[in-house]
Amino acid sequence: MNPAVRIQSEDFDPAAEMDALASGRTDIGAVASFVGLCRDEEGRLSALELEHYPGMAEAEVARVAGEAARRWPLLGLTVIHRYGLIRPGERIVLVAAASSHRQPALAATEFLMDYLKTRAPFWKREHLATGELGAWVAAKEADDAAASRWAAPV
Amino acid sequence: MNPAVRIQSEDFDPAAEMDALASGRTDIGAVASFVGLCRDEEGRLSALELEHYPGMAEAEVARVAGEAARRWPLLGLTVIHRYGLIRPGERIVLVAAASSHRQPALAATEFLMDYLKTRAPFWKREHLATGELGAWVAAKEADDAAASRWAAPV
Amino acid sequence: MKLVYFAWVRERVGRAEEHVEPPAGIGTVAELVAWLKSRGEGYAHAFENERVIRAAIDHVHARPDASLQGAREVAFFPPMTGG
Amino acid sequence: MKLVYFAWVRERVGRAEEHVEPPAGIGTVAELVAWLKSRGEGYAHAFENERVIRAAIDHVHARPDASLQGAREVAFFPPMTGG
Repeated sequence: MNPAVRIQSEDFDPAAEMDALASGRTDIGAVASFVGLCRDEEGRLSALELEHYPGMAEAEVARVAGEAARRWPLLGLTVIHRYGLIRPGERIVLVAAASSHRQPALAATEFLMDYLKTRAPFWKREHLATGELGAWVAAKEADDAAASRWAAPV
Repeated sequence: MNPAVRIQSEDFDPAAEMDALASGRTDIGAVASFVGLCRDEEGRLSALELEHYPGMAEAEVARVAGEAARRWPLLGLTVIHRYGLIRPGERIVLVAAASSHRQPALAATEFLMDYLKTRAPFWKREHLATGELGAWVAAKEADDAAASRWAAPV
Repeated sequence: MKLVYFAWVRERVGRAEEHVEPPAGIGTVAELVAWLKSRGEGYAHAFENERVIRAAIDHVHARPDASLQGAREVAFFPPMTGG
Repeated sequence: MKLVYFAWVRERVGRAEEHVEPPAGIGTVAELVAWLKSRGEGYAHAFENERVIRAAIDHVHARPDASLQGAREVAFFPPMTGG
């Protein structure tokens, strides 16, 4: 199973990605997915700007996807992360995992999201509804804690 | 937030359900989903037949969905479970949960799936590729264990 | 009182539903099961391993010691295998 | 050696990338940071709280004590906030 990893500025179609994982197959019993979207923070934001480290972003996401494929018996895994200017309501990230049974698909999806938050070289900056450039989003300690729980054998 | 619960024999469209949760909104940062599909068990099965308890199926799934909505700050929740004859590769169940942040959406999705497995009144029977009627699928102790971990406060 | 049966419990009992009037003294789910087992071979077979049989009273899961007071519909079925 | 900077590290340093020839004796990421801080106010500001700065060597996360031996591209950036 080769994870599909894409780092792109364009939007993506979660339904098409999930269908691609399972279509024409009769061995897949579970497809879990996660879509991350841009919020406007109660009208405060006009957009999020996502800066990324070209080259490392692809390599790091592929590395984490490969780790998930080693940890769980996955039959398919797709990770897409966008960069550039993203408006409220637009999609930022997709993780979709397929397996025979539900647990590996759900666990791998959660694992990928925790690791993308803390290890994938992306940085969010706020663009304010007032037209001004806002602050860089600060990393959350809760995200480090969420990622660190996977360090123990699962 | 009112969970949407449907118990039906017809197929459903996961993409449409997920879009319905988030479309036109700018407060949703996360949509997690799970789709359960019929496997053919390496060619052994021609179909699964899902028997259900009409009335109680709707009530029990709604009760568990309501419990998820109390436990996590969800902004949307859809649960669809099919009954009747379902062929390999076809969808059986959908859970989709929306929230501001990723953790509630992912946790609620996993919670719903664990509880659907052990509390929703559905029973699977195998139809064999040979044309014979197969056995009722036996419940797994692992599923009970998965559901019981939610009994502790989360 | 209406009884409904599902999956292999239904098959062993030989019917999907029936109306019964249990004798006085049948106050709980467990007592109803014991009485049903005395009603014939199909019932005895269906309930032979009582530990695995699940019950619901008026669409709500019920334990063996649950009271039948006011119950309109009692269901018996194997452990669920949906999802 | 190519250095690349991202997010507010890039803004404080005042450039996205540069080529440097660190003096002999600069063998680790931490030693490189210490040398960069001596190169001007922007660098000093960017690296003032070294604990929060992350580094990567040739696209792989690297700790402060990681060796620069053979490194072609070293990156410095704040904690990641993708996902």
